[in-house]
Amino acid sequence: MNELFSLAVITGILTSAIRLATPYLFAAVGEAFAQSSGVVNLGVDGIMLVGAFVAFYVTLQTGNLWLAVLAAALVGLLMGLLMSLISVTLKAEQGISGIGLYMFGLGLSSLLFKLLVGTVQTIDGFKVIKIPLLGDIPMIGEIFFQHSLPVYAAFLLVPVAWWFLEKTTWGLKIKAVGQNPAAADSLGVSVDKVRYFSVCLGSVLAGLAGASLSTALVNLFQENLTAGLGFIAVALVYFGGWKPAGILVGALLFSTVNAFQLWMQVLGVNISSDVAVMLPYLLTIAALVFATNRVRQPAALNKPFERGEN
Amino acid sequence: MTTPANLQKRIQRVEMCDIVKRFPGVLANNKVCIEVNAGEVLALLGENGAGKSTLMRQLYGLYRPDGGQILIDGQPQVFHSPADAIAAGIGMIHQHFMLVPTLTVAQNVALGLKSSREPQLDLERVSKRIQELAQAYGLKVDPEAYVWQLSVGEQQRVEIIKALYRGASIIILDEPTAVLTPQEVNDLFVTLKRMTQEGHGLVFISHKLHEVMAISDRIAVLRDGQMIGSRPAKGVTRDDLVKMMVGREVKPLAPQPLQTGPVCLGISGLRAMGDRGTEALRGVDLEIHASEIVGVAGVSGNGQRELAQCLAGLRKNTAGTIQLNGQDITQASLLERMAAGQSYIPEERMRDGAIREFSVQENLFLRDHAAPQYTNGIFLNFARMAARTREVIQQYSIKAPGGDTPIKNLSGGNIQKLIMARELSRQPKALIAAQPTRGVDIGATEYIHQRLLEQRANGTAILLISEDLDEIRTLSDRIAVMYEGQIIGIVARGEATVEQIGLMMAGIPLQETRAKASA
Amino acid sequence: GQAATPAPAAKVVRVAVVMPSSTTDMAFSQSMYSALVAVQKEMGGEAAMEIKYSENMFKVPDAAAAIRDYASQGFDIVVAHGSQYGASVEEIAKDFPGTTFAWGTDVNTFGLPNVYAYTAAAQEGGYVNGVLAAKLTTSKQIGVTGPVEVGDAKTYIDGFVQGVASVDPSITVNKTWTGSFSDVALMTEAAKTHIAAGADVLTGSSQSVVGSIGAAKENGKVLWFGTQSEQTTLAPELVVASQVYDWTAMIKEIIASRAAGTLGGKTYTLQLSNDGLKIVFNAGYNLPADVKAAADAAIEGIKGGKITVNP
Amino acid sequence: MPPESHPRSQKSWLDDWKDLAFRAALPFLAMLAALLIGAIVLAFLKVNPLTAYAAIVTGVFGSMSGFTQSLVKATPLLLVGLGICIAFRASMINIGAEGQIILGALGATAWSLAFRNWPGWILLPTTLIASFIAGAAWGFVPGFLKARFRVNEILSTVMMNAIALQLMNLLIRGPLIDQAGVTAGTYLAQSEKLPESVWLTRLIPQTLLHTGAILAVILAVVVYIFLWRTTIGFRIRAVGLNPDASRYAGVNVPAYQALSLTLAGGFAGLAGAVEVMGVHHRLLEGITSGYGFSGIVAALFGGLHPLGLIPASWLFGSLLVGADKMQRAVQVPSALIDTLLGLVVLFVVGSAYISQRWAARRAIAVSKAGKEAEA
Ligand SMILES: Nc1ncnc2c1ncn2[C@@H]1O[C@H](COP(=O)(O)OP(=O)(O)OP(=O)(O)O)[C@@H](O)[C@H]1O
Ligand SMILES: Nc1ncnc2c1ncn2[C@@H]1O[C@H](COP(=O)(O)OP(=O)(O)OP(=O)(O)O)[C@@H](O)[C@H]1O
Ligand SMILES: [Mg+2]
Ligand SMILES: [Mg+2]
Repeated sequence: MNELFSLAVITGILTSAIRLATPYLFAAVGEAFAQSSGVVNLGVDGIMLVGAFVAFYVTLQTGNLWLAVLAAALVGLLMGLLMSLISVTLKAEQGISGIGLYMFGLGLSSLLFKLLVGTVQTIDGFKVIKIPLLGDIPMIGEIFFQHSLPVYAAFLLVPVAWWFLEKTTWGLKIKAVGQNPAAADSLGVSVDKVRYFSVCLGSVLAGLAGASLSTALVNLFQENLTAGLGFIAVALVYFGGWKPAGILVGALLFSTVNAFQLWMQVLGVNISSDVAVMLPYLLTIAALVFATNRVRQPAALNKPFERGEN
Repeated sequence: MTTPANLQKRIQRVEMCDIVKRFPGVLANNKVCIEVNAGEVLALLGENGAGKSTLMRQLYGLYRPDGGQILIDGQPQVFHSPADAIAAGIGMIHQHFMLVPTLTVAQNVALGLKSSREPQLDLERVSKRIQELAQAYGLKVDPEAYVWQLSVGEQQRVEIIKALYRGASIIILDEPTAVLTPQEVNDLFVTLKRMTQEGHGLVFISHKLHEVMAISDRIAVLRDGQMIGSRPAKGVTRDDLVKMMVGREVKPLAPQPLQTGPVCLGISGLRAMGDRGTEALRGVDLEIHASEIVGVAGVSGNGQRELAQCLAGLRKNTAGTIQLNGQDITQASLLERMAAGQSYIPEERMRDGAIREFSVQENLFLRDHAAPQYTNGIFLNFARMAARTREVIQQYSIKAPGGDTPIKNLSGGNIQKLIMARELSRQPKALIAAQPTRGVDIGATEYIHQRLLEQRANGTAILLISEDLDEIRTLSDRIAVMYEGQIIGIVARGEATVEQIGLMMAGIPLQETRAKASA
Repeated sequence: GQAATPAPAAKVVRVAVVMPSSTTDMAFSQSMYSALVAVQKEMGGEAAMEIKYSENMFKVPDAAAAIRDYASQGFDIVVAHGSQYGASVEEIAKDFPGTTFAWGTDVNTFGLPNVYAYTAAAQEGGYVNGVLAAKLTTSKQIGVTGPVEVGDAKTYIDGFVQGVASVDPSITVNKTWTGSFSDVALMTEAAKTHIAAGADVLTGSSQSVVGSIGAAKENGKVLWFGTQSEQTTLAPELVVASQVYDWTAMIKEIIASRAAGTLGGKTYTLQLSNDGLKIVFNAGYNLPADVKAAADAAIEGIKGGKITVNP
Repeated sequence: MPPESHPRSQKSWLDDWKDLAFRAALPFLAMLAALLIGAIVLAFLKVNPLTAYAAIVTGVFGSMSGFTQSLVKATPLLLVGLGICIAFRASMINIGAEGQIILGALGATAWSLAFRNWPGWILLPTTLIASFIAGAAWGFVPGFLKARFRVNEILSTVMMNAIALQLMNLLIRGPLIDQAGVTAGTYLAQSEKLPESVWLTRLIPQTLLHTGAILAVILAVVVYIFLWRTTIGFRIRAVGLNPDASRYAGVNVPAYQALSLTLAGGFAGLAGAVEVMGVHHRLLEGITSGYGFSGIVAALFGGLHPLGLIPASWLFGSLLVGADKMQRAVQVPSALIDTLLGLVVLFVVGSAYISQRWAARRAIAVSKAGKEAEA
């Protein structure tokens, strides 16, 4: 048990946590955009799967990782357009269209994998880049500055997303549309356009989340590669109170506990593996219970907008 | 954010010709024609559901007309969305404010506008410009404040600034005074006057005829979607307007004095916190007798809302007691208070008073659905409920196709009648009525007033909270004026002038005013 | 058992298989599907043997429907390739006494004359892999990753641990279970954790271990031992050996006995001794001769009964 | 109100009928549209789409086994859907049915094995109750967290699913493991068989159709009565539509939100119970079969109405069975099925708005016609 608190192990846990948090960050920050504009997209997991496959496949065929990332973003965009069409233009119940999108993505990614690839293969994904100087700092360097590009990108995304939501005209529109679409509409802001944009932006990030899995974290594709990760990402948006910084905290908490339980198992701490695997979920719930300031969700979340209603 | 309002081309004249607008089952506008000129105020009158808001929403691009034309300075226009109308120089202050409460005033104003530092917001610049406009038109606001922190009057000023900021030269105000106190109405009128002087043309919608006569240059009246007529405001009397609107005469009420009974509702030392974390009630003492209407006047935000909520059991008080017929109900739950004979007509009827998607019948039994005479065990007795609903619809002349109609298809006045019916049919010992006629047309207002007086005659103690000083003065046996969470004074009917009450609302006790007058 | 090649029959043998994961999972389902295809090829292609499959049947009622459906379509042999299908097979087999059912992995034929049960003594290959692993580790730390400790995942690991202990009891074998059959990312991270903790040899079972292999590959120096299917292609430099389930002999025998009139009632166990289990060494990996010899000795020992491995 | 406000009086029965026919047909049209896309994919896979789709129809209606199978699948969908429906009426989104099914299945298994010697007439009903309570407990937790701490239920139910799964892994390999598997050295992750006295009677020999289907239909009617005819149901619906007005009407809003999730959990728990008691006769891995998610979809197909759910869950069950059948008939990868189902869900939810718009436009047209006739 003491071993668990040695410096090496702590370094190990935190390094793992940073890595594990990557897809959650992409997906959850993306979902935060969609939700800030009032659209719950439960199809994140499906989009991630298609993104993961496409990135994997393009890498397999061309070896060009940048092309792979671009392709993943593109299919994310396409699926975002589909989601927007159904839940913004056609004003469908968002929870259900999201689940439809999830099923579609799960099926499509597996189908394409079956048809185009067949068996599991590994690819050469993004390599670890040690940041000069910073990467050499003992402990800190290993934890923060020896990762692959998508990992850095995910963490960079947090301040960028914050800036976008809080400091730009577009961010203002997104938040207004999520809080009071009628007000935004009455000022000539196109609610549908803003929602399309936010959902699509979120979906592009979901596609990238998938790509980060298949080209940086596991370097392969397999049916249902995400294993429900996208749903956790949606939950993290609630955890983070629709704020990128809150999401960062949530994602890190979740992944740190996950890394911690893996180390506990590896070090042979006497605890049932099932209980260990439960830990991150239990802790996320507990953290929410004890979080003092609970943020209100965007007032128009999950409410399709139609002019003239109320 | 760079174009100042006065740089934009001024509209001289807006015409709406033969406008037709249909909704499922409703012909909301039937060949309606109006015109507004720069520098004048056109008042639009009509009962609830006459089609006023619908007409204006078409001018603002929110609806597309099914027929007819909109002309600006003689040029035909097609507005696909508010963006088009805004670009053409039209602004609108909506009946229900269109503000984002979680954003600041400056953010609300900047919303949808190009920034000078695109894509970054430039809120300092917006704030500066807001301040300039505020100065020019006499609209006091703090650009950095969050909208949720603002009083209703301040929110309205933000709405006006939003329109001015966008260079609107024709501005529509849909029932702007419904939620304002007399003082705020005065301030608003000063601003409106200044706007017409600056060359703005205004469309003003209101149910309060004296306001209409005070501010407007021309008056147009709509009834059942049709234009009844339009005439200059000069020389028009209240009775003329009422007849045009309602098609019959509606006389102001003159309640007879009544012998009041023993104290029914006793409030003493009541303190409570408000939503913004400050103390909203700071020791309220008030006694209301049976067969008495006590009106509570005050500038909104001085604790009236919190007082009503405390009495209803929706807000916890921090100190003090509430008694109902000698029984302490301070800690009682809402249901217990109801059982003890208390009724409550909430201020926000669509938010707190009724459920849009529920039917007339379901709304009628929202509070009493579990009463023994309408249930068998846990099962609802629909036959009894339906019978009772028919009775009530008849008795209170609620205009509804039937008891199973969802109330979202009813007009505001009829919804208010329904809530009245629900609360009064319980034969309450004490009734708290908050803003019972806000936004309700003249006919329905008269009706509601009659009912309140009837209830008073039946021995109910009524606490009437209203921002309509005329209503308070007409109905109340005594008037309690609230200022900063306390009752600053209580005057009997006829004991004080409007001016004196107005001063009390501003925090100057009656004695001081009188002392000054006699000095 | 000895598999006799079935006499070329005029009639096409119709075989259907229902399996819980995909035919390309590099593990359990693929091992059966490849075996069927191999037998088909040997028998002369589609003209001699028809194969139909239902994959990803992790929902048992769907699998039951599929099994019943194939039986009612007149398939001669229906393979229910998942231990969770047992109850379904027991029920359906009674309704189709003329159809042969094979199900595994289990040992129970329910006393029915038309049911074969089959299982793999995964602990045997586990033992051999364990011996190899113990000889090759220099850090004396070995990591095991898997989804859930059940079925042949458990028996394989149990055998593996015994194999390691037989060489050097001081070597530690650490196990992590991720709780999910599909969470590859967590599996990868589990493997990385083992590596960070000092392990230089890894093994594990089920379809999600491809994640662990990926982690080994990324590290570049950590060795891998596979089970169920041959996993060499996933990391040609690092996979030392794989225990491969080879069901071909069993299938051939079932077809032959059916032709001879025996519809079932027997239990098969894949073992090293009956060539159902094979240790496939990666030709691309430069295995020291003494280590290979130790492994061969273990194989012979198990085959000959000199070494007993407890499941 | 203008005189036009009673459109019904001007509508002929024919208009009504056309209206109804169109609105009822639209989901099917949407489904056909989705299948059309599927046909293109099938053609791409060199499979004749007609053969494939014929297999769906014959798969369900062509044989007793297919038909009963669709009912077997509809049963848990209906039960889960009922819970979703109750929660949704209180405006609670229950993503946690997967976990609640697991708990129900665990409850039924543990209870019936623990008291296996009890006579069937008492063991069977108590087993059902135990499963209801176990599922309800799993729904209560997020309900309580919502009521007491305002923890968003989407978040907590997702987390509770993961926890339930691990809990089952723990129990099914520990206290509940089938000892026969341990003895044989197979260590299968499944429980012992439940005592026969709690097996739900099979309604048709050689099929899996069991009395759970009847129970589910009865419960649908019960839930309908509960939601629309009782005071508690009234309050649940009121809370869902307008919490502020409900609070004002004296309803303890958080308590009813918690109650709705608790009941939702209970019904999902029953779904778990009928699966172990009616279909598998034991607890095994993958017991939920994804019904926790597809139940949400079925609930939506049924208009989130308990009675609408009866045909909707059957329809969805048939679709699942037919799709499986198609997979077997034309040997396409099973992933195609998920893809198609996803498309069907997307198209059908999307079509609801079109039908709404259409109805509104017809109402205007009808009232206009009436007006002109009057003039
Ligand atoms: N979005 C809508 N959908 C359907 N019908 C509508 C809609 N908006 C208004 N109506 C109908 O049009 C009629 C006119 O409504 P409108 O809001 O214009 O009345 P108004 O004159 O503004 O009433 P008030 O004085 O109460 O504000 C109403 O009777 C109503 O039935
Ligand atoms: N979506 C809608 N469908 C049907 N009728 C509507 C709709 N929206 C508004 N209305 C009707 O339009 C009329 C005016 O609506 P509005 O919101 O202006 O209420 P109101 O009567 O003015 O009450 P208040 O001024 O207190 O809000 C009402 O009769 C209302 O029922
Ligand atoms: Mg209006
Ligand atoms: Mg109004």
